[in-house]
Amino acid sequence: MKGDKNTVDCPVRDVAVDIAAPEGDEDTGGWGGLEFLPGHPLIWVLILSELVVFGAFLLVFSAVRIMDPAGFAADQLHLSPLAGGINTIILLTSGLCAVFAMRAVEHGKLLSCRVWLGATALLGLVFLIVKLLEYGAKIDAGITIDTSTFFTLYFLITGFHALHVVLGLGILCVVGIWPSRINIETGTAFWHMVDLIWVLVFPVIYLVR
Amino acid sequence: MMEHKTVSARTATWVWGVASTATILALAATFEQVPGGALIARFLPVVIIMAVASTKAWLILRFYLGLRNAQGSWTGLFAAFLIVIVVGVVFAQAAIILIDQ
Amino acid sequence: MKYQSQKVALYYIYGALTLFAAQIVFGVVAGTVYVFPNFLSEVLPFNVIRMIHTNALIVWLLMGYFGAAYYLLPEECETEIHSPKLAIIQFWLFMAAALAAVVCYILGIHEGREFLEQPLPIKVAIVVVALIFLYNSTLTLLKGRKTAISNVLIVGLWFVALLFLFAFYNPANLSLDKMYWWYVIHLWVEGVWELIMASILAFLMIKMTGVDREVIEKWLYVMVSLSLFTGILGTGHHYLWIGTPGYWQWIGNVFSTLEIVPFFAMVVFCFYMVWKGGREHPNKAALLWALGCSVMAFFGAGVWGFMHTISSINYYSHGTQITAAHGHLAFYGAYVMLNLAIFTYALPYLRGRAPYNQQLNMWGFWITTSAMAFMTFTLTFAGIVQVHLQRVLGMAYMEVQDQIALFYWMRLGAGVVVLIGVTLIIWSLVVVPRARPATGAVRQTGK
Amino acid sequence: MSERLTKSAARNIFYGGTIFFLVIFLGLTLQSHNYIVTTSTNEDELTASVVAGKHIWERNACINCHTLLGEGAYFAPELGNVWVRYGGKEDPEGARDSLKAWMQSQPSGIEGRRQMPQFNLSDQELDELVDFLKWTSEINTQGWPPNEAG
Repeated sequence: MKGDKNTVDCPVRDVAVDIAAPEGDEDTGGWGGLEFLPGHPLIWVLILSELVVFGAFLLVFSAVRIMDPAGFAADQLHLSPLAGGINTIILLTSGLCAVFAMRAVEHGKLLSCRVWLGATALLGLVFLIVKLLEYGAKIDAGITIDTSTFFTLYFLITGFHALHVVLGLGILCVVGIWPSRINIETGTAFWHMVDLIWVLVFPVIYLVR
Repeated sequence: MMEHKTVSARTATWVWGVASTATILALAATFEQVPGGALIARFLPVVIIMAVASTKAWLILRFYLGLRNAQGSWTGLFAAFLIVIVVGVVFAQAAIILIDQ
Repeated sequence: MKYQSQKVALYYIYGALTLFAAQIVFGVVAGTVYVFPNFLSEVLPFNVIRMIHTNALIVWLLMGYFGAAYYLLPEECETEIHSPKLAIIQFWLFMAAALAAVVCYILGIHEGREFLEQPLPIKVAIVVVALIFLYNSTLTLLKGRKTAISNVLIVGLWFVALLFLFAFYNPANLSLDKMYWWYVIHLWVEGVWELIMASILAFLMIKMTGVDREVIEKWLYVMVSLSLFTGILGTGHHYLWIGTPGYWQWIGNVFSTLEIVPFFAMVVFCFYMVWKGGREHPNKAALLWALGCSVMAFFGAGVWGFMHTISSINYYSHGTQITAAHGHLAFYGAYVMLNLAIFTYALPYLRGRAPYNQQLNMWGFWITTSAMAFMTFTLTFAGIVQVHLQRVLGMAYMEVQDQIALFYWMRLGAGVVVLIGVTLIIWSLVVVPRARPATGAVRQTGK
Repeated sequence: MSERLTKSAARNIFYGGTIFFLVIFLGLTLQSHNYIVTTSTNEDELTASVVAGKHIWERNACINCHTLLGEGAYFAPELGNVWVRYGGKEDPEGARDSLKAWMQSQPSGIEGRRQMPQFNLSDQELDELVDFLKWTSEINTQGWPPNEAG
C-alpha cells in the first residue's frame, strides 16, 4: 500500500504535538470537540452528516404525508410491519454483538473480538436478505420507485439505509482484519449509527399511520 | 484525551432486552389501530410509537455509541436531533388529523 | 521563496491575470449588450461574447490552480519541482490553447455545449496540458514529503482531469447529454474544486496564522469530507427537469441543502485559525482575500445556492436571472477570490518585494467585492420579478425582459465598477509596489 | 491514545466515504440512463434528422443565448418548449413554418431589440433544427416549465 509510509510516521508526529501543545482545553488533538467521542473523530463527521441526511429525509417524508395522508395510508398497507419489526430486532441484536466485540478487544481477546464481529456482520447479512425479500415482493407486485411519492421515498430511504448496511459490513471486515482498539471503536460506532437510523426509519415509514 | 469505557455486558444485554421488547410493543400498538376512529385513537398510537422509537434511539446513543461518556454539549446535540424528528412526525400527524376534521 | 522552481508559478499567475482581464472586459461588453441590444450585434453576437466570458473564467481559474500548485508543492513537499522546464512548456501550451480558443470563437468555430465549446483539437490540447501537469506534480509529490495539503490538492487536480474526459462524450439523446455534462460541470465546481479550495486555504492558514499544521490538516480533512459527502449526491439538484427520474428531486433537496455546510465550515475554519494564531502576518492583503473568500463563498455558493435549490422553488426559478445571480457570486466568492488570495500571497515572495505596499490591492478587494455583491442583489431582484411575471403569470419572455431593463442598467453599472476594481487588483499584482521605507518599518519575515 | 489522532485513518475515512457516495451516485446515474432511454425520452423517434438538428444547435452555439430545458444563457427565450408555444401540438405544419420563417427573418435590426444573428441555414437544416426542438419538447421533464412562456 502506498500510504503505509505515512501511517508509520504519523503517530510519531502526533505524539510530539501532544507534548508540545498541552494548553489542551478545547483542542488537545486538534479535532475540536470531536475528540471526545469514541472512535476516530472523522467517522463522527460521517455519522453526523448521515444523521442529518436521514433526519431530513424523515422530516420530508412526514411533511409530504400531510399533503396526501390517504394515499400514504393506502400505500403503507403494502408494507410488511412484521418484516420491518424482525429486521429491527436483528439489527438490535447485531448491535449487541458489536458491543461484545468492543469489550473483547478491550480485554485484548482478539479471537473473541473477531467472532463477535463475525456475528455482527452475519446478522447484518440477514438484515439485507430480509430487505431484499421485501423489495422482491414489491417488485413482483409491480411496485417500483416511480409508483407514487410514498414508494419513491420508501425506496430511497430504506435503500439508502441498506447501502449503509453494506458499507458497514465492509467496515466491519476491514476493522476485523486490523483489530486495534481504535479501529474497532470506529467500526462499531458506524455500525451503531446504522442501527440507530433504522430504529427511527422503521416506525416513521412502517408504523405511523 | 478520554478513555472511553464500554458498557458492561450486563448493561448492554439489558439495553438490548428493553429495546427488543419495545419493538414488539410498538408493533402490537400498530395492529391495534382503528382507522378513522376517535381523535385520541388516531393521535395516541403515533405518540407512543415515536416515544418508543426515541427511547430505543436514546439507549443506542448512550450505551452503544458511548455518548454517556461525552460532554454535555454532545448529549444535547443528539437529544435535539431526536426531539426534532419526534416533534416533526407528531406535528405532521396532528396536522393531518386537524385538516381531516 | 525557498525553492527556485517555485518561480514557474509566475508564468501561470501572469497568464491567469491576462485571461482574468479578458473575462471581465467581455463581461462588461455582455452587460452592455443587455442594455444596448444593437451594440456589436453584426460583428460579435452575444453568444460569442458570453462564450468568451465564461471560458476565459474557467481557463484562468484552472491556470491559477496550476500556478498555486507549482508554488505550494515545493514548500509542502520540501523539494524542487520534478521538471520546471516541463511546467513552462505546459504553460505555453495551455496559454496557446486558450488564445486559439478565443480566436476560434470570434471566427465562429466552436462546439455548442455550454462551457465546453472548445473545438476538439483544443480539448485534446487541454488533456495533454493536464497530463503534463499530473505527471510533473505527482512525481514531485512522490519524491518529497507527503502532507495532507499536497495530497488533497493533487487528488483534486487528478479528478479535475478525469472528469473532463466526459467532455468528449456527447450522446445524441439530449437528456443523456445533459446528465453527463453535469458530471463535468457540477462535479468540478461543487465537488473537486472544493478540494482544491480547501487545500489552498489550509496552506495559506498555515503560512499566515502560524497555527500548527496538525490542527489545520485535521480541519482540512473535515472540510473536504463534508464537501464530497454532500456534493456528490448534491448533483441531484441539476437532475430535476432534464428528463431524469423524479426521485432526484428528493435526493437533490436533501443533499444540496447540506452543501452549505462545508462552506460554513470553511468560514469557521478561516476565522478560527486567524483568531487562534493571533500572529500579525505582514501580508494583510492576502489574509483579507483568504477571509473574504471563505465569507463570499459561503454567501454566493452556500446561501444563494440554497435559496433556489429546493425543487419546488427551483421549478419556478430554474434558468432565470436568479441562476445568473447565484452563478456570479458563487464563482467570484469561491474561486476568483481564492486565486487572488494565493496570488496576493505568493507574488511578493516570487518578486522579492518586501516590504510590500498593499493599499491598492486592498482597495481593489473592497471595490470589486462590493460591486459583485451589488450585482448579485440586482440580478436577484431581476430574477424575482422575472419569476413572478413569466413563471407565475405566464407573460412572454421578451416582454418580461423589457420590464426588468432597469436592473440590467444597474448590473452594467456594477460591472463597470468591477472592471475598475479588477484593474486596481491586477495593477497592484503586476507591479507589486514596495512600501516606502518610512512606512515600511515592518519587514516581511514570512517564508 | 494518540493512535486516535492518525491522519492516515482520517484519509481512509475520507476516501472510504467518498467512494461510498460515488458508488451510489454512479448506480443512480446508471438507473437514470436506463430511465431516459426507455421512459422519459422517445428513443424510437431519435431520427437522423433530430441528431442532425442537435448538431446544428451545437455548431451555432444557440445555448449561449437561449436556455434549453432551463440550462444555458438567460439572454433569449427558453426553447425546450418552443414547439408547444408555437402550437406544434395542434398544428405541426403551421408551427414548423412559423419557426422557420422566424429564423430566416433574423436579425430584425429593430433598434432597442435583442438581435438574433442570421445563421444562413438551408431549408433542410432548418427542418432538422425544428425536428430537434420538437423532439426536445416531448421529453418528460417532470412537468417543467410551469407554463408555455417557458
